[in-house]
Amino acid sequence: MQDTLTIAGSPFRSRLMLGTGKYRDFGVMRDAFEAAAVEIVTVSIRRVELGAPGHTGLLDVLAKGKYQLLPNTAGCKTAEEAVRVAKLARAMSGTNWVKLEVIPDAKYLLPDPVGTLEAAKILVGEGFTVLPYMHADPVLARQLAAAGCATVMPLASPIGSGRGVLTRASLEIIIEEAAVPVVVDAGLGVPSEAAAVMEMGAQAVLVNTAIAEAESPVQMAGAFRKAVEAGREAYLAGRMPVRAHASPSSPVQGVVTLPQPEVPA
Amino acid sequence: MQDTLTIAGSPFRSRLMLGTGKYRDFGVMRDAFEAAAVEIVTVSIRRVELGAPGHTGLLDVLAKGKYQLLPNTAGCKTAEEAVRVAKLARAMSGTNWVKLEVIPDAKYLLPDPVGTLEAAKILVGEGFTVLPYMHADPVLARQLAAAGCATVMPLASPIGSGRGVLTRASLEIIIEEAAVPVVVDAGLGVPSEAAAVMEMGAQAVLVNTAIAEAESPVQMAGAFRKAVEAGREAYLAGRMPVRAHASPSSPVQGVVTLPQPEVPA
Amino acid sequence: MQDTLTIAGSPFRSRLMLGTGKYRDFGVMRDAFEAAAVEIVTVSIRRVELGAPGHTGLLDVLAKGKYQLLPNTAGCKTAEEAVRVAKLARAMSGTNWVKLEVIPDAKYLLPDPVGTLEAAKILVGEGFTVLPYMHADPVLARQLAAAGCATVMPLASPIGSGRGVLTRASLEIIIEEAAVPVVVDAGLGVPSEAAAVMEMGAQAVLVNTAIAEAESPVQMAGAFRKAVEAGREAYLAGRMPVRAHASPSSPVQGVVTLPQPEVPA
Amino acid sequence: MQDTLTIAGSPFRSRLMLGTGKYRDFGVMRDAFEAAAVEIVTVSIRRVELGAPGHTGLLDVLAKGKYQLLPNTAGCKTAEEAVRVAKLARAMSGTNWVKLEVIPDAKYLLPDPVGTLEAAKILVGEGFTVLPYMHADPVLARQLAAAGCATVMPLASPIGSGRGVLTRASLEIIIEEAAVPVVVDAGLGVPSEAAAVMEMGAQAVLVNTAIAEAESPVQMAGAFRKAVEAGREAYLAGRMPVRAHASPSSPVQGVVTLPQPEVPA
Amino acid sequence: MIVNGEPRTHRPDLRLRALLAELKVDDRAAAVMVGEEIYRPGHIPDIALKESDVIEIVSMMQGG
Amino acid sequence: MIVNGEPRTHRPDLRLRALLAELKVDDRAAAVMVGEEIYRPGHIPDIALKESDVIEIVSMMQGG
Amino acid sequence: MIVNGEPRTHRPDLRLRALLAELKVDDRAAAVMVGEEIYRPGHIPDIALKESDVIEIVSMMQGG
Amino acid sequence: MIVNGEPRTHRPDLRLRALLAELKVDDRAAAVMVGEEIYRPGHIPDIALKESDVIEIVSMMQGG
Repeated sequence: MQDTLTIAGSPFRSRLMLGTGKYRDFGVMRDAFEAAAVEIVTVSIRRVELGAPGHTGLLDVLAKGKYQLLPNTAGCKTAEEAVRVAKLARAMSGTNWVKLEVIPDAKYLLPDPVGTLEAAKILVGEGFTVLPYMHADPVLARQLAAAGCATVMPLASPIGSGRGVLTRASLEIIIEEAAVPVVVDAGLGVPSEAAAVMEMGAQAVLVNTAIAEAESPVQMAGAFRKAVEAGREAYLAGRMPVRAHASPSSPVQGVVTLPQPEVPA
Repeated sequence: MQDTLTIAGSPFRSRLMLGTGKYRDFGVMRDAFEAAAVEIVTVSIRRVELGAPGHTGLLDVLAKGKYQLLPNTAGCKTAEEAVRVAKLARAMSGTNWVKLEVIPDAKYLLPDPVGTLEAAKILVGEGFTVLPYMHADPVLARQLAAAGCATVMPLASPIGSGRGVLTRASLEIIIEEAAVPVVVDAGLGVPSEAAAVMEMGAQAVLVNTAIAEAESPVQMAGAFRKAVEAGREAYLAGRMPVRAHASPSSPVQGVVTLPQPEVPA
Repeated sequence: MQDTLTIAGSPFRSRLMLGTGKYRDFGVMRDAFEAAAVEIVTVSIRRVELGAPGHTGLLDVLAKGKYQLLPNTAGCKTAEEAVRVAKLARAMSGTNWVKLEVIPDAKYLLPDPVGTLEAAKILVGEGFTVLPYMHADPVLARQLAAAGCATVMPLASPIGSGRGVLTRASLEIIIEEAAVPVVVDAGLGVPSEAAAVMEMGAQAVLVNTAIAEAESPVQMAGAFRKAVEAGREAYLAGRMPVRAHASPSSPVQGVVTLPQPEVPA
Repeated sequence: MQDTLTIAGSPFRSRLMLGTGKYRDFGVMRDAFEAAAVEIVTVSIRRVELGAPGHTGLLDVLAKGKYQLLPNTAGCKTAEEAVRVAKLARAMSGTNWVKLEVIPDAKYLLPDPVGTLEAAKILVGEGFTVLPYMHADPVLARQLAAAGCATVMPLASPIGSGRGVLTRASLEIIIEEAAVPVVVDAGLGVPSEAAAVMEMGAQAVLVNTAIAEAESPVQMAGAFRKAVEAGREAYLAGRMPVRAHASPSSPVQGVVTLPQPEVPA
Repeated sequence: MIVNGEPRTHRPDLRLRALLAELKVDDRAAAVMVGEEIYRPGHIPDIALKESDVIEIVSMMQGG
Repeated sequence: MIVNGEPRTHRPDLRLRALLAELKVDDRAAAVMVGEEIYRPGHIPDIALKESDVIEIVSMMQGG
Repeated sequence: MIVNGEPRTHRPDLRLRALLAELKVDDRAAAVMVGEEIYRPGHIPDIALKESDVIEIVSMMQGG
Repeated sequence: MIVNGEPRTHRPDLRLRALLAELKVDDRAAAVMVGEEIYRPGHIPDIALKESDVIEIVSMMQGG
């Protein structure tokens, strides 16, 4: 029986979404995508550099139909800017999916809860499939789901920081209460962190810097793939209980003891 | 190019060792071993129940030559008892490998550093391949390696507790200084914890309760296999640097901004 | 030189705010307040039980002028309810301070970021001194400060849970960026946790359950007082750097060594 | 009723022991000692610099009888060296107390469990009051207590690292099982960490670098004093239970709700 | 008439202070809201009450 | 006229496709916004441009 | 005679393989220790047993 | 003769207190070990020194 991730009615086998940023070249990116068996990839929308010949490397990798594109609104500081970029993204990419980012400051790239909710409502109203990037705030997660978002995408730690899962307790609550798939986004630095959130019950993770900036991005992509699968399978397999004390793995009966400890017969 | 774990001159592809304790039946155990692609499995040595027909289920699974057996000295409270059981184990199993456990108390099943080192020296002298279970004590690890042990097996947390990696800082030092393979043993509860110690550079992990007591042991075994592979590959792939601040994944140039933020033209 | 906490122009020597809930009797509460040397205490506003003689115990402890009262809007699920209760609180208590709580659900008692910001703007506009309870969301903290709040009150963990500081990374960013005093509220279970957030640079903490539900509330109140002072003083004193390795405390010169280690002359 | 720490029959009111190393001058050290209300201070034994005039600053601060001196064997790599230095320390200091350190390597300054136990047995046999520095190994702690040591001194993290409490789970077991006072030594960086181990039930802490290397050592010494007292008092006061969920601090009855939330009457 | 969230029978000529007395409310230890008007303890006017009035009578309680 | 955030001299009779050609923009690999109207790659009409037009010409780029 | 930690009556002429047979021990699936001598499964000699002998008969069991 | 780990020329008739004086050691602020014998500050005897003596002269220093 297939374990399927469903977002906005579309089924996916992979629970590892990847960003396309920061790769040293598009060949490495393409190989990393293969190694990760990725199905959903993010892109950004940017002004064309005028008077310069365009690069087609990215578009070549993202050959039509191979991946579900997930254009983001990175760089937008307000709900209004994000709505505008989302519309450009839809025209450009041909998909109505959008990774909504409303991020007012540059140092920690943390999202604006109010602006994100406002933009999400507008975009849902205009027929977008909205996957909002958000702080790991359980109440906001509920509000975004109630507003019609297709997922919620709470952060593990600041974008590109590689600091791992700093929001564990909040993620647990978000997952417990989630009416839509929870995709943990941002800050994951190594595969074990991806596995850990999958074990908690997250539906998917999104990774970019941890792969693109690894010394060997392709090998790291494969490692993330296995870790996400491991975490998902462990979640389904049902973990052992945690105990305060030890519990022996070997039988306690039949031990070959000496008649008087320390004093051989 | 194959990534190989070498212990006492023997090469292994798998870096996941499994215990044979606590499985609900030997069929589940056998299937879990398949799912894990395990090569090294631990067994205990116990007095035969006299006057009772023996069980052959365990021996059937451990068909000759399929696995490297690793008999333990679980239940031994002193160096002397452990040495005696190790000798019985060698006669019984036909291997000179022994997982050395000298554990004086039952509540936390923590090993005796002095007794372990003493027994290790004796057993190495008698030609055993000694894999000692130990507290995550870096100085003791160095002493055990210097005494000729084939690996060191520091604990993550108490045996069978599933509390995960509570000795991280000490494990990091042990791994940094290790002259022999470091096999993290005891206390791992979920695959992400196994991945995490592999990412730190451990050479292998040993798992028993986390698989045997999972709701679905076979699925959990597969999850641990992937997690150990993921952790190993991530270690080899070279992780991204950790940053205090965020680092954007999308280009900061060419953002489609509004002329005056908040005030559309 | 006095180290003073200033909120909305009022100076305070104590950085430990206390709640009045859950005490087994008002005598214990009064003694705990003495032991804590508290200056700011929270109260709630509730409908009078009709036809029943009123209790005056609480009002007796909160003798006029002894404490800065901080009425909360606990129980309010929407911005509108919170604004209404804040007005009743002002009439009832004679202070325009209000601890703003907009909390839509009962299980984790986590605040609504959008409703909180909305209510804060209204209340600031009506002349209140607003201390908003909030998730540890740095962007929201900035928005609340920009809206004119007197402090921000990010949570350490869910109210009354005693789980300690689960939002450390976010609190660090909030403190780094804060334009108003940061008062860490909710979830602190023991004094060391209060000390830890003060060492990070928080301006104050608010504690209720950890004292009221201690076995000896008065002694615990004194312990929190000392811990808050310790944390504040440590922050001002400037902590030592953290090192990856050891650094000896005793001189490395002049050690009395043996001529050849292990082999006495 | 006085809460007293008793070591080897001697009562102490202070549970904060201090080292004398690394202070920028002895005046600062003296003032820090005053601020800390310290009663037990460590010193080292070193070869006199020949042909140079001696410094008497340290001895002036440690005026006869004011403090219980605790000479250490820092710098000793083997049990034999430590025993020798302990004897010199006894002759030099006039006390039979010794902080036993057997530390074979310089990078992490971690103690040798086997050598420490061996030296402890010899020194106890020669009438010393032995306070052994040790890894946070519960079995070793039991062995050292059984050998007649007056305390055990498990480490929180490497000496002088300021990394805080990295051995929490092991310390908890040591404290639970301790037959002698547990003094947490090494690695504490800020007062909250000292408070935390006291709350766990440690009997005392030993601090050096965190005070000596603070920007303002005297203020930091006072902060540590308060934190240790806070932690001890919290331990005695009995902490609140930890809850998975929230627990409201304000009454849930009598909330002033609106007839229909969001729709005012 | 709604008092503290519960319906209560109105009668002609009912005034606020009479209501408080009936309900045994100490008017120096309670604040009162009638519609959108809020009155402080000790300053509660003796206004006439209408059948449509929504009244809140509150006090200060313990809370965190 | 504003193109991608920068002022650009307008001239009478300037049309969108001519502008794109001048700017070396491949109109099958870019989306264009003129005022509030947005056009997809390959479906960009050859409309006349006014001096007051605000024009965005965007493409898909890498991003996370 | 002590067998697996329990006292057991010795009788003259008792030999090891007879003891194993009495105890229903499969000698190909057990190792045996008599005093300090240890014998492998399938290689257990039929030695005479003395009243003072301490005998361990062990097998491989599950364990972690 | 070894003093504090360093070789030092011995001379006939050298006595401990003379050595300390030469080395500017305050004998009330140092402990001395000659071979396995240890002497307390202020109680250092004026013994004769042999060429084979290993001598440690120590004091109390700062330490943690």
